[in-house]
Amino acid sequence: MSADGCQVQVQEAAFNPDQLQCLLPAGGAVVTFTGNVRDVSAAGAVHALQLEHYPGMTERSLQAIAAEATARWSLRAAHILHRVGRIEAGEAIVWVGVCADHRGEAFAACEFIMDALKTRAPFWKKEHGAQDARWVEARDSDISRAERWQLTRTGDTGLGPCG
Amino acid sequence: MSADGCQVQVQEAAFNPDQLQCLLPAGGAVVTFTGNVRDVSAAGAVHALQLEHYPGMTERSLQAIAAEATARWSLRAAHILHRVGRIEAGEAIVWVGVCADHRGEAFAACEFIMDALKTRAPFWKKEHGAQDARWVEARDSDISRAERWQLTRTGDTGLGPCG
Amino acid sequence: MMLKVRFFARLREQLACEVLELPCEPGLNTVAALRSALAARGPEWQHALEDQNLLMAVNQSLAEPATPLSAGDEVAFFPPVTGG
Amino acid sequence: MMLKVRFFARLREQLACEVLELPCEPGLNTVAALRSALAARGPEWQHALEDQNLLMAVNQSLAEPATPLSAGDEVAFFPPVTGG
Repeated sequence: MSADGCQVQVQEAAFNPDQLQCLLPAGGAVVTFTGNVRDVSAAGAVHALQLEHYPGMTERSLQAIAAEATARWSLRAAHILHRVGRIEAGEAIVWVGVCADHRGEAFAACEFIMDALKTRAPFWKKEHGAQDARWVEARDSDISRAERWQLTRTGDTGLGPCG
Repeated sequence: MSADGCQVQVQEAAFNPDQLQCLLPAGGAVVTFTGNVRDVSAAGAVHALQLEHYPGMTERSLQAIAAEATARWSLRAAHILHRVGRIEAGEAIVWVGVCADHRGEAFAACEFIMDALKTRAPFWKKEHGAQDARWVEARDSDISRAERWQLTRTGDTGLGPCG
Repeated sequence: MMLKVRFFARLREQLACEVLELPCEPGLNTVAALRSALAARGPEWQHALEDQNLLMAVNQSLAEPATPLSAGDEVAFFPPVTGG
Repeated sequence: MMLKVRFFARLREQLACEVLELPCEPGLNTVAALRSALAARGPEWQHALEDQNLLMAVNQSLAEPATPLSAGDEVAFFPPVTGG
């Protein structure tokens, strides 16, 4: 795939998932993931999230994840968009779009990107409820999901064609 | 989930995948699949597909697949849209959108729906090339993918909450 | 009462037949029995219907050879599906 | 030459510190050595940095305790990530 098949974007502005898929090439199979802020969590009601990140490393990390996906599977494109700053409940926080010739590759790569992002990309959520704010705890299930891909959190592997 | 969380639609008209996700509820995790007509196949150049189907059974079959997905996973919604008739290369032929609280369920259910559709829903593709037209052969890989879910092609199981 | 029999895609073309109406005779009590009766209509029917990959539906649900038939049923034969 | 050390999220709040600049002394030759030196700054530092789940990065790539450090490196310590 061409180098511009991998695109990553980190932004404060809200986005509409409906306006993103058209930016992907129209290959045989397109899989997208959208994560929306839920209005409840294990800790209670959630009015908004504050997303802290590590500027510079964030973009590098997402680029490395997209490149690793294109190295593992035969993809036409892999795009990642992630918001930072304040995000209201109900708004989209992350969008991943993958295009491939075959659906198995598109599904696997999209899920891989999300699992890698959840364990390797330097974002931290703080939940704002009615009264208080609290840091979100990392979930063991995210680590075990990532391990399915034999990802190690220190495993910034060699970059693929987009790296 | 409510009964209207499952929606299936079979239509001749072209559709824009970007206008479909907004019809899903904004749950925590939304996974979509879009299948586009590729301009080449194993048999050569493809200008368009002619999609034959079994009116009546088609809708029942898609409804049963969506209902089975909602019975297997905890979903907020599962929508399936499939075109029939003539579809030009580059156009979308199928769209599946799934909404769940957690991404693992959304990914699994969306992939399950596609694998079930590929082996159980009564659609048949005829490829139109430059000179000729030929029926597309079913692929063994689709059958083995479906078997991962312990689907049998005769397995129209009990309907879930949408059935 | 009758059985309605439908054929799709390549099979429809091979048989040059889209829909048949058959009297529901006593012997036609399973999908397999109907398939055998259809195959006896001539060499083209025999050839087309001996394809082991054909799928069968009764009243618009996928069926097996042993699926029972009753008067008024709609039966369909078709190649493996290729949608999506 | 110096080392730049950054802290994020809960750890940044616990330490009340976002960025430190430290002289790159001879002993600070791995991430683990830097972590030990930081923990010696006081009880709050010791408590916060003994969390076994903390992640570490050197020059914006995830690192391990044995990852070597050189003058000019940017090192970061942070809790497990929770994006997506």
